[in-house]
Amino acid sequence: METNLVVEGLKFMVLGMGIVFAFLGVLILVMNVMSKLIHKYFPEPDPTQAPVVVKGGEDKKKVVAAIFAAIMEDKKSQL
Amino acid sequence: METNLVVEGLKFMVLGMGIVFAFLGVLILVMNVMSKLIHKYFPEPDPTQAPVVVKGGEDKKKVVAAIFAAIMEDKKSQL
Amino acid sequence: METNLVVEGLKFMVLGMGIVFAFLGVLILVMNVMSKLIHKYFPEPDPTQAPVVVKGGEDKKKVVAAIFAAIMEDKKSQL
Amino acid sequence: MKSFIIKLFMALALTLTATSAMASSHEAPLTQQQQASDKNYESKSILTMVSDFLKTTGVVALANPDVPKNISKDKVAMYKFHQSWGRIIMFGIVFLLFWLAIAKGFEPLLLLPIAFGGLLANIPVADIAGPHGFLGVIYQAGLSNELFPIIIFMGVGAMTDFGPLLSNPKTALLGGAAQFGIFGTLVGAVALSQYTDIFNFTLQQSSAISIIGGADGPTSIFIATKLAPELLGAIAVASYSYMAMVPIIQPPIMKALTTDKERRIKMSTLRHVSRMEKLVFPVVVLMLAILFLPDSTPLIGAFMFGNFLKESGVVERLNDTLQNALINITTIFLGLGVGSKLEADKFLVPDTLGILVLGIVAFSVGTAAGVLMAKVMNLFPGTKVNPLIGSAGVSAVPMAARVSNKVGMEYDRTNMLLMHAMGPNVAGVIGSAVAAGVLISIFK
Amino acid sequence: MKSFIIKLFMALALTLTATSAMASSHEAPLTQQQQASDKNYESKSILTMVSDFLKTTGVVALANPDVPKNISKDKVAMYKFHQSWGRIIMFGIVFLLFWLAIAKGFEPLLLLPIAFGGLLANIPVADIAGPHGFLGVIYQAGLSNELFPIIIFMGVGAMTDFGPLLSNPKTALLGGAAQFGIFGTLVGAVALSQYTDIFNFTLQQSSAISIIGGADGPTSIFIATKLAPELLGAIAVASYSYMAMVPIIQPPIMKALTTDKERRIKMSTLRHVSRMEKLVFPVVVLMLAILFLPDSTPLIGAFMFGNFLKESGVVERLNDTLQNALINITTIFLGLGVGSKLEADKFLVPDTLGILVLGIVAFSVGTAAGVLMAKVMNLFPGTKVNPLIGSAGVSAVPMAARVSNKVGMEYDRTNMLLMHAMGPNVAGVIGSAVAAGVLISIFK
Amino acid sequence: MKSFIIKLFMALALTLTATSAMASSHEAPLTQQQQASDKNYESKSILTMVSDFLKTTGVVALANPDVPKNISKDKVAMYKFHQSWGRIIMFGIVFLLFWLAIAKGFEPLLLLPIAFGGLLANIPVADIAGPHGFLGVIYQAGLSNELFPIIIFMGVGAMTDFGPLLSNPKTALLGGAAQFGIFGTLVGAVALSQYTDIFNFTLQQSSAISIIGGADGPTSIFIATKLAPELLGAIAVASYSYMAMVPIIQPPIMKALTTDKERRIKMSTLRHVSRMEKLVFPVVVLMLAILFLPDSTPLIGAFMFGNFLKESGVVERLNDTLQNALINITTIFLGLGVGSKLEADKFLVPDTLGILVLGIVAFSVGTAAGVLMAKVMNLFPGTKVNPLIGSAGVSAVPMAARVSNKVGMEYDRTNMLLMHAMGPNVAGVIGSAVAAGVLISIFK
Ligand code: NA
Ligand code: NA
Ligand code: NA
Repeated sequence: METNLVVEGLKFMVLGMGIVFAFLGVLILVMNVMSKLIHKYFPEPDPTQAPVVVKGGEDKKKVVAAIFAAIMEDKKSQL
Repeated sequence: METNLVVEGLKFMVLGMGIVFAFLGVLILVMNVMSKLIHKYFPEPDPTQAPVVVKGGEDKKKVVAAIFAAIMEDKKSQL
Repeated sequence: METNLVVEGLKFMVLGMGIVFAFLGVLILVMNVMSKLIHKYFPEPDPTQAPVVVKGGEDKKKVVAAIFAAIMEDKKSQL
Repeated sequence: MKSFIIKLFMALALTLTATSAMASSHEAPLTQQQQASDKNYESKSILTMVSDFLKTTGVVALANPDVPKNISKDKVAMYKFHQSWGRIIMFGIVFLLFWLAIAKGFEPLLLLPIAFGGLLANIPVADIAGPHGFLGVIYQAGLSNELFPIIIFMGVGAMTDFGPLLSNPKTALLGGAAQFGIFGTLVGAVALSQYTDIFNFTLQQSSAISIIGGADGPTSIFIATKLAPELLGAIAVASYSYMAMVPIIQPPIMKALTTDKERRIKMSTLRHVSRMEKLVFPVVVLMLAILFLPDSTPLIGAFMFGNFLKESGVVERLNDTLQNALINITTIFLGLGVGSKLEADKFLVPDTLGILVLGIVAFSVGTAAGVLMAKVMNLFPGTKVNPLIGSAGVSAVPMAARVSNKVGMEYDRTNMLLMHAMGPNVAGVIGSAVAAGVLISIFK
Repeated sequence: MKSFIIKLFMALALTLTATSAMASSHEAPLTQQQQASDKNYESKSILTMVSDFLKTTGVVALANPDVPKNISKDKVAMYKFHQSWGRIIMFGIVFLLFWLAIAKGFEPLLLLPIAFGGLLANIPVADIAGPHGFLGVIYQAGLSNELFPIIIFMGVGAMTDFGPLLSNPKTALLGGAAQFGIFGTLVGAVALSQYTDIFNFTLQQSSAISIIGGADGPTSIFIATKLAPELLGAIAVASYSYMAMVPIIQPPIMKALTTDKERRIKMSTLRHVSRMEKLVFPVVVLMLAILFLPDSTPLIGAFMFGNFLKESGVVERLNDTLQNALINITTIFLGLGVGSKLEADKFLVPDTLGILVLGIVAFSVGTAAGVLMAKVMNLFPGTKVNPLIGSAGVSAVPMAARVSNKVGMEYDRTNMLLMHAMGPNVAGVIGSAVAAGVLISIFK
Repeated sequence: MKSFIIKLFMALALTLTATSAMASSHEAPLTQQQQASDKNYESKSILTMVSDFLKTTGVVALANPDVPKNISKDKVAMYKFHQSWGRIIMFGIVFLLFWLAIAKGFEPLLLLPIAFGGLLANIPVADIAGPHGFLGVIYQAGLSNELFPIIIFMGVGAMTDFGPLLSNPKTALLGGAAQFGIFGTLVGAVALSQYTDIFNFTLQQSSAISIIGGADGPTSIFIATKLAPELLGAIAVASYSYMAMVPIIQPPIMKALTTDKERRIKMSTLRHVSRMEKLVFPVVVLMLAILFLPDSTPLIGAFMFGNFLKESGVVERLNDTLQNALINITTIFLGLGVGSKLEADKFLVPDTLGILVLGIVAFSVGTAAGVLMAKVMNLFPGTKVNPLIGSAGVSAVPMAARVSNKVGMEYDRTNMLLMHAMGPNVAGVIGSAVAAGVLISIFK
């Protein structure tokens, strides 16, 4: 008895796409639940500024470095 | 019958130096041909400035990125 | 005849702590001798400034390199 | 200074002469060893040496390759072709890849090392891709055990921002639909094998090929190494080439499947995503993968490890190394190792043509499926999705998202789709890893 | 551009079709291979496939694990527990470690990779910590041969400044006394094994556990790999957790053992240490180790190599790479590799509880011994030592020194003990390596 | 916080006690294992332990080394010498190398790791260079398969600028002539072996030694590993030491072979080299190597890979990693691995003296040949070449070129030869790789 491989492939497709969508579907649900829970139990003190504070230190360093670089650049071209 | 290794070494020398010079000789020829072909078919727009432009481009990008970052920083802290 | 492992452990402790202290004791002696020898035979020109000079050297190198690069850059564009 | 060196030599001479005096008995075996070794060496006249040397040149090896005795008679022609013209054609293909990478900017980070590895692998005589050549050593060290693609996945994870997906979860469906490219092509590959005489891909091979539709380089390499290592070179080259050609392949498909009105749909600004959400997300995805599809966890786990290190915010130096030194080093070796599989006798076979064709089909089907899924989603009530972001579901981060943005702006210059397209884009990576897990699970 | 791609395909098609024409004989074996390969593949109905798939999900594997036939009947319950609840408990422990690392800042550089490795190692079905999983590959590549902890030691050496120790050599004794934590715990572990029925640690295992008292992560991992690899996971987790909890564990002990007057002792400013002293020091320590305890030289040698590269001042680029790219890369892999040993069936055994208890005992005894040693030193004439720096002798660089400083400032805000505590702190690293050498030497 | 820890312990205790209860059957074998393990452990009195310990110290091992039974009687003296004074002499040599690297600035990037590796390799008892020691592990991982020198070559390629050579191609001949140092020394080594009783180098060994004349560290290591791994330590040390001593060795030879007039020859400004030329060049050299000398392609291919990545301009991050993190990491491990071959019984043999002498001869002959070649070139019509740049043909990039510049400026402060000398300098690297290819080809 010979296997029709195309049929097998089609079965793979049904199974595979089913699992992909099931996985992502559950993921969507979970994301929504998670977001709600986190916003309820771990609200950011001031959601818009929190990341700024964390990253701020670093970014400022970068800005300083950038300004410094820009100045150096300027100086170089004046040499 | 014993091998005179010194003679063998001398043979290696003749063969080796011959190949080294042959290789580099061909390389010199090819370099000359290549340069001519490239100058003919791929002339640099302004040969003296091209590399400057390339590097400059990058530096400028960095500066732009820095300024952009600085502005974003500003905006974030205003939010 | 059974081995009392606790007694073995105690022996390890005596041996181990003995070696640790012996090692560090010798190390203390050697450190003192070493410091005296070094201060006698390899005195630092001005002990408080030497490390500054070392680091300074590097920074200076960087500055020199930067200036050199700037000049080269300049030269290139003049070619 | 000179006097120092003289003293040094004299001291060494003294020491070593003393040693030497003691060493009389020690030398006997060395001399024997020498004789043994020199016995293998046969004296030749200088003319013989030159002619012997000429025989080992690449010119001769390419023009008139030696045929080993264990090649059966009917395969001699094929063998000779692969060893001579085959290598030369591969050099041409490699130069083409160089040109694509450098002049056209097609994924140079991987195409350049792959192509250079391919160049080295096709050098006659030197056998650089053989078990003792350095390409072979690299392949054994990190590709045969699938370690390099896993490390790349960690680095890519550290570079990925799941914010856009978290702020609009339902776009994950677009990243799911695009995986249709994978499974559709699997069917295509199997059909080709069954109904033509040219191709005879096994189910495993078909699966490995179809992953090209996932538009995800490391996943393709991972799966190819697992299911069909003999096709690794062609699959990797196809995968990265098509990923690089996203800006050429996708727009016509996207435009063909959408109406002008759809292309102008504006999407609302994405909500702010908290740090905690981003921190929990990678763990949540991994837990789901553990519960539903453990076979996908090597890929998803490595990806989420990198992402989690980044989002934790407390191991900045590891995050930085992951995103730079480590991923760069691994990229160089991954590229060279993959290139070692571009040997003529492995690449210049009919299968490669099949892989290239199936690969582009996979890619196109995935793109189309993503766009169509967006249109399906718009049939349901709720905020509308611009179907142009559906194409980003194939992965190819972040290029596919940029294409969505660019095509969108062709129709409405104020319509910024970039961040909206990043959602399906990163969901596509997860989707491909899930699809890969399904295939691994089937063939285990 | 499009026309280019079309031409490219046509050229490839031509080449490959030509190849294909020549390849008729070449394909026969491929087909055979396919048949062989497909023979193993058995066609199933889609329902069977779905049900088969469901059996390979993590949910099923966790809820109802398969028991291999070679498990003897009386161990089935244990086996099932480890495969189901065991894994779930491990997930919980891993989340706890995440929380400690991220929210509490406990040694995140190693606890995060270790914990994530533990999460991956406990995934059912995927066997990521098995010989073919990537955690297993990483473990084999760098932990089974003890290379990774050695590289970490090089990097830590490059980060260490022996200046404070050189300017006040006698504080090295404090770093010696703290090793009492190691040997005291060794006795404790042996006693526990002899007098209880719960624990049965061998002498080797007891020694490996006791090294936790050395408060030195890489040394613990090195010794555990050598003497008791089966306990590696628990020992590494305990070691890094307690190192991280130094600010909680040490202060009560320090306060309990000192008088108010002692805590206010001021120490004189440290003298300047010349560059030459710092350069010679690592070589001197290594030479002493060679003369008196060669078994400690792998650890001390690697440490001093890093330190010597730094102090030489002439290989700044190597020093920089050691302190950054190399130690970061190794940290990632070391953490994942150690995590691979957190599998439920290895970690959820009574021994782990013993290790955790003994570890904290070791730590506390070491802290106490350091403090008491300082008090003993103060019985002798000469400048007095603030006993609060004694606790820094346990290693845990530089946290233990910071704790000394902080506790000191609680009693006199002007009393800066930090640099004074760095002396015993780095001496503690040497002391632990010496103690490790003694244990290696005994069991060789 | 404290309460948290208590709770944590209690939770763990509960879990583990539960496990423990189920584990009654589980422990029996552990106990057996313990007994088995402890059976090997024999109780000793504390005095015996101390005396046993003293026997394992380095002092005893150096003063009175154990002689294994399989050493034949007439070799016992030699064996003892190597194990005692031999190691001590090696420590002295290692300190000398430290001094050269740090105080004199002689190639510290490689001499320091090599010397430290040598120090570690000569430690008695610990066997760090043995198959289970970390030096042995490093050697096996990257030197026995020749991977590390290849990676170094990639990095050096990425650091090399072929511009000066491209703007004055004929200076490549100078880089060719300098290879005379290699083949001249090969003859010398063979002659020494044939006509003296002290040395008995085989042809392979002679070839490996002669490569020192190529003044190219990774090439020397590559060839030594291939043709005469037993001489690797001495060859690598000689090679890097002499490369470092270029500023001392070359000037007298350069001055002796040139007239004052020649030294003042001014060379015309180099023409601008376009980006395209630099991009095509590495591929062209590799193609020539493929056609004429495929055996040189592992070296030339790796070198040109690095150079091509740099010149492509599109993979800046890979280029940066190649030139920094990757080459630095590899340098550390290459140095340590080479150092592992500096064990007394391998290094303190008469052969080493021969290698050191032949090495400096090779270097000097190469220098002289380069200078003389320039003089020969000046016999022909055309623009004249300053013979001082001939010495740069030995490689030792960029030091040899700097020496040319410095000597030139001694005679005419306005004569900048640096960039002119970079042409032969980089050609020397290619020339050495070609010479290496010839030797590999002969002995294959
Ligand atoms: Na995808
Ligand atoms: Na310690
Ligand atoms: Na050379």
